[in-house]
Amino acid sequence: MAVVVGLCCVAAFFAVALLALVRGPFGTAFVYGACGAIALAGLAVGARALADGATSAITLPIGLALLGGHFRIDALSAFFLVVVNLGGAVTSLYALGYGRHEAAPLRVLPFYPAFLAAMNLVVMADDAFVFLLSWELMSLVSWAIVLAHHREPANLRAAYIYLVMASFGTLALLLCFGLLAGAEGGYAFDAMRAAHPAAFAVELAVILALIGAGSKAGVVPLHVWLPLAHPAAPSHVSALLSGVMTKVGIYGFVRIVFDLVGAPAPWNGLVVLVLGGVTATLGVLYALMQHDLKRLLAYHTVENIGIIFIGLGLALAFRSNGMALAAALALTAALFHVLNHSLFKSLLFFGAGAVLAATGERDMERLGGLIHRMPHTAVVFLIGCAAISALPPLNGFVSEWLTFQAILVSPLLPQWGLKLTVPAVGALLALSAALAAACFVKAFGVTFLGRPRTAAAARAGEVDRFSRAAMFVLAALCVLAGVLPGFVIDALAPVAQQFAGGVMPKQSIQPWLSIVPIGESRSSYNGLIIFAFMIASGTLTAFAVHRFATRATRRSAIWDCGFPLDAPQTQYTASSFAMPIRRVFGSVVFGVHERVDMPPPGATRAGHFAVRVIDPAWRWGYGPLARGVAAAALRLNQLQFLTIRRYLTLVFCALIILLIVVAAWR
Amino acid sequence: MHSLTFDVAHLLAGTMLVLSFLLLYQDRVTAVLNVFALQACTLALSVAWQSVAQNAPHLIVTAMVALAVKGFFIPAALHRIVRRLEIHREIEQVLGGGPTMLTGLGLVALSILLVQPVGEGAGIIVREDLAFALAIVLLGMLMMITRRNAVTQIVGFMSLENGLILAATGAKGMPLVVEFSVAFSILIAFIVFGVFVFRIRERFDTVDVSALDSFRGERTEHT
Amino acid sequence: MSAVLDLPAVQILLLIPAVAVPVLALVTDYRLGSLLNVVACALSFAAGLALLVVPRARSELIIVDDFNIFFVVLTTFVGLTTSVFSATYIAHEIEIGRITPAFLRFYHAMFQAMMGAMNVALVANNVGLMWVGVEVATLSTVMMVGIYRTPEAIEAAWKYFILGSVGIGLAFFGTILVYLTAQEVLGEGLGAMAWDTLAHNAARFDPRMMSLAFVFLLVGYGTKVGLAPFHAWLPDAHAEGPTPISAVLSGLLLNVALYALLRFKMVLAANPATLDVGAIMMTLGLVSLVFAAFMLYRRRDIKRLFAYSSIEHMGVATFAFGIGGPLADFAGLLHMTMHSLTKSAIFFAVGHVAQVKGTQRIADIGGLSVTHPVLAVGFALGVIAIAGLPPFGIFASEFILVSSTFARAPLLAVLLIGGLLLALGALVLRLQDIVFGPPKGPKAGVKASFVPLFVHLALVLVAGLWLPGEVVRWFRAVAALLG
Amino acid sequence: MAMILELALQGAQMLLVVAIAPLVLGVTRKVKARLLARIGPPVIQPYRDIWKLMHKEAVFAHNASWLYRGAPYCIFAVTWVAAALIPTYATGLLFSWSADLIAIVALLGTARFALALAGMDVGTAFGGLGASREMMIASLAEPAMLLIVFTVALVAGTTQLSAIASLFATGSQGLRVSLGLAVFALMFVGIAENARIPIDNPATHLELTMVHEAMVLEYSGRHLAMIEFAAALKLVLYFSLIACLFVPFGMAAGQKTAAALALGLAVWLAKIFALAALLPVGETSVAKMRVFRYPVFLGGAFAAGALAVFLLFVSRGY
Repeated sequence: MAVVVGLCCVAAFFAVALLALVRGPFGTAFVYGACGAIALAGLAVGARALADGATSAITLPIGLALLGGHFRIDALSAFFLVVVNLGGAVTSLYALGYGRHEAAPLRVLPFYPAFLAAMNLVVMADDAFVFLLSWELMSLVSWAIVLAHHREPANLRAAYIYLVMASFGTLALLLCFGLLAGAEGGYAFDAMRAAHPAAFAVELAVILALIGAGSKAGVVPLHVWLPLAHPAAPSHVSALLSGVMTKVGIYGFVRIVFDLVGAPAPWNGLVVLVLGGVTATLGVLYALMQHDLKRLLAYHTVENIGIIFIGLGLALAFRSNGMALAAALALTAALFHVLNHSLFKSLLFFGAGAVLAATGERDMERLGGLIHRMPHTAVVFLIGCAAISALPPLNGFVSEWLTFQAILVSPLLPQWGLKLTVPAVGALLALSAALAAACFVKAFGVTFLGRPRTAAAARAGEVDRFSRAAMFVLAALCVLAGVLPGFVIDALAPVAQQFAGGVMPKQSIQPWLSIVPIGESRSSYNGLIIFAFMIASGTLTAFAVHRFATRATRRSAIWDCGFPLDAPQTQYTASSFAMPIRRVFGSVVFGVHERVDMPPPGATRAGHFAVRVIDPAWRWGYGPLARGVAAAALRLNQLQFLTIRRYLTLVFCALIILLIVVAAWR
Repeated sequence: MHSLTFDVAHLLAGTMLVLSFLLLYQDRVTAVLNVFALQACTLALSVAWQSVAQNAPHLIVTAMVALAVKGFFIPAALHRIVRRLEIHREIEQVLGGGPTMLTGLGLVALSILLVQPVGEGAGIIVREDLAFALAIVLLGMLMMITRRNAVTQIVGFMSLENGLILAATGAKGMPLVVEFSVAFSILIAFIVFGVFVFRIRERFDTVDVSALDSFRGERTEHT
Repeated sequence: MSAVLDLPAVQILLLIPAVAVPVLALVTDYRLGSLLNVVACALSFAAGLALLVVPRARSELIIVDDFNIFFVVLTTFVGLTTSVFSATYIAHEIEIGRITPAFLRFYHAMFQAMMGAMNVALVANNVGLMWVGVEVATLSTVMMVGIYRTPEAIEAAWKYFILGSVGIGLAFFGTILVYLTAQEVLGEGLGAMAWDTLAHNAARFDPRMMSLAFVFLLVGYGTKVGLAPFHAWLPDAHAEGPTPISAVLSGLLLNVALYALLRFKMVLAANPATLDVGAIMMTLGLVSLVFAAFMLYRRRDIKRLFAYSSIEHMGVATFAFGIGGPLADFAGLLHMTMHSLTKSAIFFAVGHVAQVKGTQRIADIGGLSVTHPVLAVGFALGVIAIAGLPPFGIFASEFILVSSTFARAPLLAVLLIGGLLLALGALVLRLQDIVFGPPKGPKAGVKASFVPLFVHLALVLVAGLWLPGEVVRWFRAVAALLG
Repeated sequence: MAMILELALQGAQMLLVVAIAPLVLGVTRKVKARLLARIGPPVIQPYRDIWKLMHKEAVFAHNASWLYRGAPYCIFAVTWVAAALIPTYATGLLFSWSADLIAIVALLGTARFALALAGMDVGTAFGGLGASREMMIASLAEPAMLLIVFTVALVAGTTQLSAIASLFATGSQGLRVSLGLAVFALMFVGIAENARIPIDNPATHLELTMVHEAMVLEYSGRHLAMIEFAAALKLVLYFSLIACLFVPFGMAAGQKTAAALALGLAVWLAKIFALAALLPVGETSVAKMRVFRYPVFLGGAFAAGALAVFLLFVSRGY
């Protein structure tokens, strides 16, 4: 019974959390070791359940008094169990080494297992109460971890915004469930599936789910907490937040919109689609503007969430038009990207954590040349960068390729709005993919290549073996999923069958293990052969060159077109790398304030260049909101300082008004 | 007999209402105290009459308490306070005399409007008394909020409470009336005692309640 | 009094305070006094528990029914834990000489008087008797709010006293109206003031009269509940009085006043022709919620902060009962219970925080998790619970309330979550200021009894995850009564 | 047996593109020189250059990493694979289905990624400058490219190049405005991607303008040879892409008889050299652009692509 084992894993996580409160024997090694083992067990559960496609459910006498706690594992839950626990296991492995750098372990250790447990619970929940309880618990414990380094004011602010936004999302979901459950309170998911809400209720529910789950996943403009909170946490937890928790948000959206609400209208798909496109583009553009490595990665999570939502929106649109096969393709693409992003984003955050541990720096402009000091980290980080930039033959490309294939089916959609919008969204997707490549050329190039910009970067050393092991595992998985994507697609088939009503052709039986979204005559891709081709031609070339030409080499000083400047500061920095794109998109997308202070010729003082990029979500959305609340609070606060007589006047007036109501009531 | 009963009760309750208006109208503390004493005596009379009308002897106790406590004891005590604090000059009102009067009239109209349609089943005494009592209660509260001076505020509260007692005794055969009236007298005694407390403490050498606000926290920091 | 029910449990319940008040007033040694106080509360709690098993019964003045036994148990329980907390708290206050043993005798006597009065109000079957109970409870707390005799304390007490007295007067007028209405149908005598007879015959009462009465009762008891705009006394009374009193004010007195309102609502609910009191209660509840949520932002006194949070939660409960229906009433009752447990726990924590830091100014308190980890954990858990975050009980009640409201009145639900979110924002902000960041203030250890604090938190936690069937049954029965 | 033939044909195409690439480059240079009234180098000059570079010792900076040394081979290999997967003289080759149009574009992206990183490896101002500009141009070109793909895929109903080619070869689609716009857009993108005027000038080291050259500034010897070779390959790739998408006539389809193959080869060479001669005409007739005019240029390509898609909707009445 999969769900029972799953719940046992959750219980074990909580037990570890309690033990972590006991000082002494149950230190860092114990907690992360135990979490890793339990996560592996959970991974096994998910994999089994996904493989044999059986649905198992159980009802416990806990939870909301009126209905008890319902838990269930179906294909979707199983897949997300795999994602969550895979991330959890690898992160625990990484933390075995990285966790030792923690100054105050007790601020992380008890919450880490609870965090994993909550994420598992969300995926297994089968009624609204358990779902929201674990959903909010997930936010709560991660909030506590974000506060682990609570002495920096920035982290306090980040944690505050995080918790408030998370609660906002939870309340939105609460309204959504209220709508689906109805006035009699049918909170069990089965009851919601059975109920047939009115059309407007369905659409309202979809919008509310988009707000609630989207704010957790980081959809623009509800993303503002994400780039603040994810970097603030310890790096291994950042990996969990970015790589796994956002996926739980995706799970919530899929569960509600594809499973619970019934049949959404096509324009719901359109909304999701457009939001996804905007999110992807803005996310990567903001990422390009960052020079804090972890914040760059966090913003990049926003982009990938956008890509996933593009897939989901397409699936929604296709399904509402009864195009089961296309819907299956789009949904598979989205979920595939879920898996991929959890892999390479965790990998990249691990790399950033390794850099942080080795140099104590998060600011790329103070790094450089690490490829010499941290060779292993450099290799895996490079693989991660290539994967997230959607470069063949790695996994990131496969899921984006599938998304493109789904986009190419869109002209068959009957609605003109969708017909005309989807290509535009496709262009946005292509744009964000290209910008992502630019972004990670910058991230890798500035951090690992070139010459060290500070002494800290020059003194850096390779990180411990646990961290490296974890990163190598993820890098290997990235390559594997990119070269043999067919098996992942087949594994996702039951999910597609369940929620899209169709399946893609079976991939593992295709010749040469290539993947075929719809039919081979239409389009196909074979990572394995491409990979083999590259290796072959690369070795062939190398052999030929070394065989028929000279292999003589000479080291010398940098040439640099004749006038080398050996000060490392003359290298291109992150900001200067992003400058052309800032110039091109800056005026449109975000308020860029560049301040150049160039001394006149002959003056000896240094010139200054400062650039400030403002997220419009703050300028137009949250800033005014916060100011409004503050102003209202200030105004109302006058009521604290009245005289007793004035208070009596208030009471008197209220009484008179009520009396007049009674007098008027006939 | 019935008509006579009704007329007397009506007369007394009406007198109390008129006295409430007088209270609103007064602008000298001493005069206010005297008028209030008069109202208390009228209340005592009305209660006594009710005890006769409903032949409920226990109401006499209430009448006695009202006469003793509110007719003599408390006015005397307040007179002493006023003399001690030399605040028998006229008392500043928040609302001018005219507007206060108009508001008062409006309140009376409202209370009649509220009570008139109800209680067809109820005894005629009940209905009249109820209208007057409600009006007196509202006027007392109006007095509390239109005067800045603690003594007059107390007087306002006590006239409000007169209205309550009037209603309670007007309610035919209401249990525990005596207990309630005694409880109220205790309450009022507490209030007067409170004023004494304020007077005793050096900081509160005025009983002008608005002077207390400077002691409340939070004003300076949160601006 | 002959009319007192001949149930030993009830008699003991009412007798204990009557005995304890004079005794405690005479005991000079404060340690003995606080010990006796705890003993008396424990006995009351035992009596309250006994009520659970005795058969439901009524007399002219006393009634034991589904509705009030649970409140009696809750009240006596919180009274017990508070008296335990008060023992350590008061000991510290004596040490720093903030309060003298002479006043302490008075304090303990008043504590018992208040507990007794609240029990009277709860078990009263007579609207007048209940009114007396609430009045006495108010007056005794007034005494205790002023006990520190600082200008602020005196002024808070005075404000509380005046506003409370006006409330008492208006409530009394409402009571008279109720009697007048009932007396036309039921004839003169105690019967016309007894809950059960009122509820049974409500359908025959004059609806206009009932509505008029309810308005006065709403304003009168609403003042005690702390609904805006009748709330003015509440923040200062909480902030300036001793912390145990803040705990019982928030945890118990507000509940008792709301209980009284609910009794009257039951009577009106039985008469469909009356004014729609639900709408009025919803309005007042929402106003209180949103108003308090805004007020939370600019508080700098830690106790005033949580006083406003009490207003907020009373608003939520009032709204729940206003909208009515089985789910909402269930949520409202759950919310009242959870709030009284959580809020008193918070005040236990706040009391110790203020003692170890020597101030109530939030600006002077910081980094508690560094200096006093255990206290910080207790405090943080309490605030998390009161902010409506899982896995605590208030999350459950707000879950039911918001979701069921949205299905019925979407706009109201939006207002509701707006207020809840605002309040959460303010509370989390202050929580972070106090618990996290670089430590401020003294680092000296704390002589605190954490037992009451963590017992309450444990109860709230369990209730958030699992409710005993008996409690659920009771909630449902009462929800049915409320209609 | 057939398998071996298939493999042979595929291998032949791989070798063919490699063999011909420098010649195509030479032709463009020659034609350009003639248009500028110069004699110009012989058309086989690129072969000589590569041969010469191959035999020079490779000089690189002290802090150059393994990435710096590996990148040229990676770039060359990836470009080669991409070029080998585009149908040239015959459709339906053995591995033609292993990557569709999107995948080929992405492969070029991989090469670009490696090149940009290599440019940043030594840590010079020029390298970073080139890399950053290259990535910006790419990010502007990609959306346009996708719309071109979209147009073609809409008409052909597939993104499989050889399928598209064999479909268009039948001419059943007729003449379409959309395809015209698409070829226009594809030419713009090709110019940008191959670092030709007006985007970039392959024949200058003027820091204000150079993009591609700035990245490879530090390279020398065999590494430089690899990179130049890869550039030439890329040019051939785009020529044959245009050829196979928009003038797919004469390709050997279906039954691979020797005659058909010979014909296909001849036709393909003709197309390639025609385009190679056409390119300099365009180059010499316009002036190099300022860097921040690129968005306008590629925006034009994007607009053309979008227009193509929309017109297609109208004409097809999807």
